Amino acid sequence: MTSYLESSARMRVNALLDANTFTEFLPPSKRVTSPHLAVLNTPVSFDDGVVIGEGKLRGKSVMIASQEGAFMGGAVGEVHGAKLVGLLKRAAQDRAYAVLLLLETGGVRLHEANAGLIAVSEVMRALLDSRAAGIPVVVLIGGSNGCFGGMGIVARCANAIVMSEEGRLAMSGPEVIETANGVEEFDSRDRALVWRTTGGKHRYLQGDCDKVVSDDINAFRNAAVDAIETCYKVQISLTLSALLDEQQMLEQRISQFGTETEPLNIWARLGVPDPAAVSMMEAESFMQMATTATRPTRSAS
Amino acid sequence: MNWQALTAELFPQGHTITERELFLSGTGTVDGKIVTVIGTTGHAAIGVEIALAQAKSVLHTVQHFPARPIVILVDTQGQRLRFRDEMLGINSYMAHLGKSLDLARRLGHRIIGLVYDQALSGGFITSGLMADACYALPDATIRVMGLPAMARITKVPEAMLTALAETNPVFAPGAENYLRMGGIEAIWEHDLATNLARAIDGAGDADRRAESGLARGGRMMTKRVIETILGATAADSHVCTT
Amino acid sequence: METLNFRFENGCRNIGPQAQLAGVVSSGNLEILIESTALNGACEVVVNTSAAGFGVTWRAVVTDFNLRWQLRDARLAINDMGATPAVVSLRLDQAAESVTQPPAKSEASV
Amino acid sequence: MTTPSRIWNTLQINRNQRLDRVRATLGTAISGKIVQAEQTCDLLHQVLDCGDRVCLEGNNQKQADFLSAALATLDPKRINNLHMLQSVLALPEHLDVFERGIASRLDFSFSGPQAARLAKLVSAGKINIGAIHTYLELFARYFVDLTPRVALIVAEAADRHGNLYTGPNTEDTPAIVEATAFKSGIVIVQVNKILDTLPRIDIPGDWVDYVILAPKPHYIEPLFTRDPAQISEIQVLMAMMAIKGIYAEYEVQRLNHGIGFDTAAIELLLPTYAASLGLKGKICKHWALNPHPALIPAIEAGFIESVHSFGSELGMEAYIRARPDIFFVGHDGSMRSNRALCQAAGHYACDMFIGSTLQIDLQGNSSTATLGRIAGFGGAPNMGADARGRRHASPAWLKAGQQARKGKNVIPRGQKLVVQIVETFREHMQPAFVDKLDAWELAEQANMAIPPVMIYGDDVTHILTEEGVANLLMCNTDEEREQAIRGVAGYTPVGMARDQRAVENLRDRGIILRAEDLGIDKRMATRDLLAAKNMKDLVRASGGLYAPPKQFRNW
Repeated sequence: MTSYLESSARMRVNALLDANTFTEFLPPSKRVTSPHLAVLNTPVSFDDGVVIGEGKLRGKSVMIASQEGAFMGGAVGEVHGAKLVGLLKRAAQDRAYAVLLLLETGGVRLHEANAGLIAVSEVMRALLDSRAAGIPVVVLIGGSNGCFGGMGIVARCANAIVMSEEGRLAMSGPEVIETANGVEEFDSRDRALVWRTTGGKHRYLQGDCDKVVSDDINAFRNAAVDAIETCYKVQISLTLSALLDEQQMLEQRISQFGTETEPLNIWARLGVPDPAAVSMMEAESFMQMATTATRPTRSAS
Repeated sequence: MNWQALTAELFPQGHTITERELFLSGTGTVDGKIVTVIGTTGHAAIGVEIALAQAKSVLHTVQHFPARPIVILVDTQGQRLRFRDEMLGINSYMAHLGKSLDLARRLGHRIIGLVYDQALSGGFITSGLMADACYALPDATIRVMGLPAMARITKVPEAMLTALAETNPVFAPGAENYLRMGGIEAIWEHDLATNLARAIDGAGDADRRAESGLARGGRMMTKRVIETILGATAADSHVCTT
Repeated sequence: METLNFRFENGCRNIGPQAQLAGVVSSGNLEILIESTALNGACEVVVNTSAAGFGVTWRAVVTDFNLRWQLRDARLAINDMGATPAVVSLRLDQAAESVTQPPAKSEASV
Repeated sequence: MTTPSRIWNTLQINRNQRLDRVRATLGTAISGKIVQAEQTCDLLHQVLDCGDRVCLEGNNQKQADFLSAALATLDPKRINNLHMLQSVLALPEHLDVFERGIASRLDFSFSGPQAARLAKLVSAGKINIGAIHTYLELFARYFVDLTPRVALIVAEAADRHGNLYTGPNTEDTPAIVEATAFKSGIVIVQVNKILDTLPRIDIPGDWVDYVILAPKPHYIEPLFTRDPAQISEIQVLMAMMAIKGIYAEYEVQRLNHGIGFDTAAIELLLPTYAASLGLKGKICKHWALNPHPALIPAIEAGFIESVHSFGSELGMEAYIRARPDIFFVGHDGSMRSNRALCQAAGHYACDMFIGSTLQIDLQGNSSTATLGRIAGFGGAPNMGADARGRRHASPAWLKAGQQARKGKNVIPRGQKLVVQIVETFREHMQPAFVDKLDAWELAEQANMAIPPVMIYGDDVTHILTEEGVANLLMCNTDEEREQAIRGVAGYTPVGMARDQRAVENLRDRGIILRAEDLGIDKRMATRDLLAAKNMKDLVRASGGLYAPPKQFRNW
């Protein structure tokens, strides 16, 4: 077992794909680094914090991107964003079997905020282009920095999301909310609360994530394979009916749970027998338990 | 400019736009043709409800009015910074809005964004930035974050950021900077109705912002990086042989 | 940012043709890109560091690295964010190991 | 011959006067010993006299926070010039009493989070520091010349008779109450609960005068929880060298650890690396140590036979309750800690102390003092000092003593192993090895009689860094000792100024040991050696009994 959480972006790619099949685009030796950091006295990274390329997953050609959470929190700058856009376009161009996005990011890189913001929207457009071209996009989230900001939106534009319980998916980080509206609004130091609000298990029970796996790269690999196969069986591109279903699911979420203030209550109302016990469950038993809950089924949105 | 004055100028041929809890919706007439209008006002914080309401209008248009253009009027302080929104999965609501706009585009609806007051970070990504083309009024504020907060988070001295902001479009707030980087198609100085009509006519479904950013000298890397990847051969990339 | 350049002549150990990367750029850490390139038998090290004023320490750390490995026609490019000498030495050794023997299965080529 | 008859019970008389004042003022607001929380300030105004020595309970874990807040709001016109006695200054209120003129004199041991503000108040003349002590030293003085007149203490629960249950965080309470109650002082306690029947009695009710039900449970800091996720591969390497080069070498069975990540790494390597060296049952059997969560895997692996603790650790309650053979627990099942006794245990009954520090000089003196901060010592100096009064032998103690005395014409005796484990640079490239400790300048700034040294060089037996182990016991001269220290000081200026030949010579004699000299392959030093890599692994290892505080979770 190799911990996904503890692995670097580069190790994740190599361990996730079939052995020795990865070919990197714009590798570190090309030194395509951010032109905006030097003036701010900030070190660059030779891959600008994202590893992209192609390789095989169970013998099928896939495109893969992996954000390095340790470099600037995985934040998206101009080059970083352009690499993601380029990869998604390349997937359509080469008719890849699927795109895997290993996201670990705080969102827009503030050092190059305008470029980053535009880049995130370009990534979103390119991702949806890929889907429109019939190429499924699967997002994996299991790094210690989670997937936040605009990239949290991007993740939910993908066909499927696989998370570990250590992974987090949200928009504004708890620290940002605490700073804006006080510790009573969101105590960012209460990490148990942070995780049950943004972590993999909550997102799964809520219907925003398709599978929770243990913190093991191989578990992510298997889940990614399954997720891609499911996409091909159901629907890859956006459809009106799927989005109408999603509209309904999201409306229902607000009407059912909009007045709740504690995720545990939501879990209870979803039919989880012992919500307090959920946090300690291992991924497999959690997934088994969750089959008894009345979790909203995700449309192919 | 308040939304009433704005829409009066944008739609001299009339509109049915109303405001409900900072959410704007209705239709307007452009060159004799009906367009769907959605948007926000009062520097609305985009929470789950407002994101969903906008998506609903978009999907309604797609469902019932094929090819009817959609105009997004942007005035937002960004996503709502509340525990409840995060617990409910606000990113899913934002994504839903983004996907709805994307579907509309693919089904032949032209989508125009207009930042008439302010556009901040998360509130902008799935509105104006998901349009075919986004425009701004000259006084519009567009930014991810103000410089003082940026200085705190990046630990770069504020004075340094302020000095760099004079010449560097990459992080400093301002519609002009977004124009240079390709995020804004143009700034509408006057004659909004004509500009809007022209924008709808000229809109296309390809994302051309990387090209604009390069042509205008604001984002020099994006297009080149994308093109290198698209053209990447074994010479540019690196085949792992081990 | 401060840039430091070091060059050591007359190395004796050849390295593999594949460029390799060790480490990541994060607080107290660094990345090292190691590449084979014709340098007349020398080993070159270029350091870009956010922690200015430690040239003497870098020289000592890199000199010891060269004594340990004696790499030939090798260029190491370093992006540093205030890593301690212990971390720098560890990453240097990892980088050198990755090009002087078959890399373990999870190591990456770049 | 008429000698004026001396009154021999002034303290008792004075105590009764104070109790009378309270009765007169508070009247029916007191029921038995129980005082309403709203009356706390009135109570303190009546109980206290100006100039009293007041012991305010609080240490690096539990805090009499309600009472200290109340004390800080007293009227300085009525109550002033108090002489505060405190194990730890941790809360802002602890210094507010000086800023507001309620107190003026201070004897203490440790000031952690308030160290910078304390330094400012001292230089502003608002605080007159008597002395900075070690815990045991301060407790000792409570029974000699610093006996409290009033003690403001904290417990988990009381009953109507004033009996107290401290829960697992008994800590300093017995020492403070004993000194106060038996010298006619007054003991006031804040409790979280008032119960009809206590789980057990830690302090008898007749030692306690007033009980206050605090509006909020007292604060406890989870100070000894180290998230294994933050342990670096360098720390793993150092832990390997510690285990192989020191623990195995001396067969250290009885010991105390510091609280840093360096020692947490050692704890987490016991069931893996140490076990692979066949050391189970040979080392680390008996501990004077708080219940570190990082100990769980070693306990579960059967490495550890007993642990006595200074205090408890949040989240470990259920685990401790389920392992009564290992920990000291009451008949109720919950742990009983005792700082004074555990400090004595650590000093006299342990063969080794190993801990981290901030600065080490060329004599091996180590200090955590930094400029602009008066931080104090806590318990480390008692742990990290040879017990000169020790008379019982053990293999580790004897071996250290033999090494220290080899070739000298002195009577045989043993010595405690005192190990400083540090990376040569701390974060932000601060060197751990220096020519002169900051403590000297701090002493000058704060007018101290002596520089605040945590562990004196002549007590330090080993220094361990990522570069290797220096065995100072075997150095014959001061010059050798200095080179041994330089020889593990890495790329710090102190390390780079080494005499390379002397260092290699020390290496030949086994005084300096590098990883390779110990047969340790540095490439093995990865986080994979840790028996738990994150907090959840610790929970798993405990069979779900350990419940980490919420700030340590990522699930």
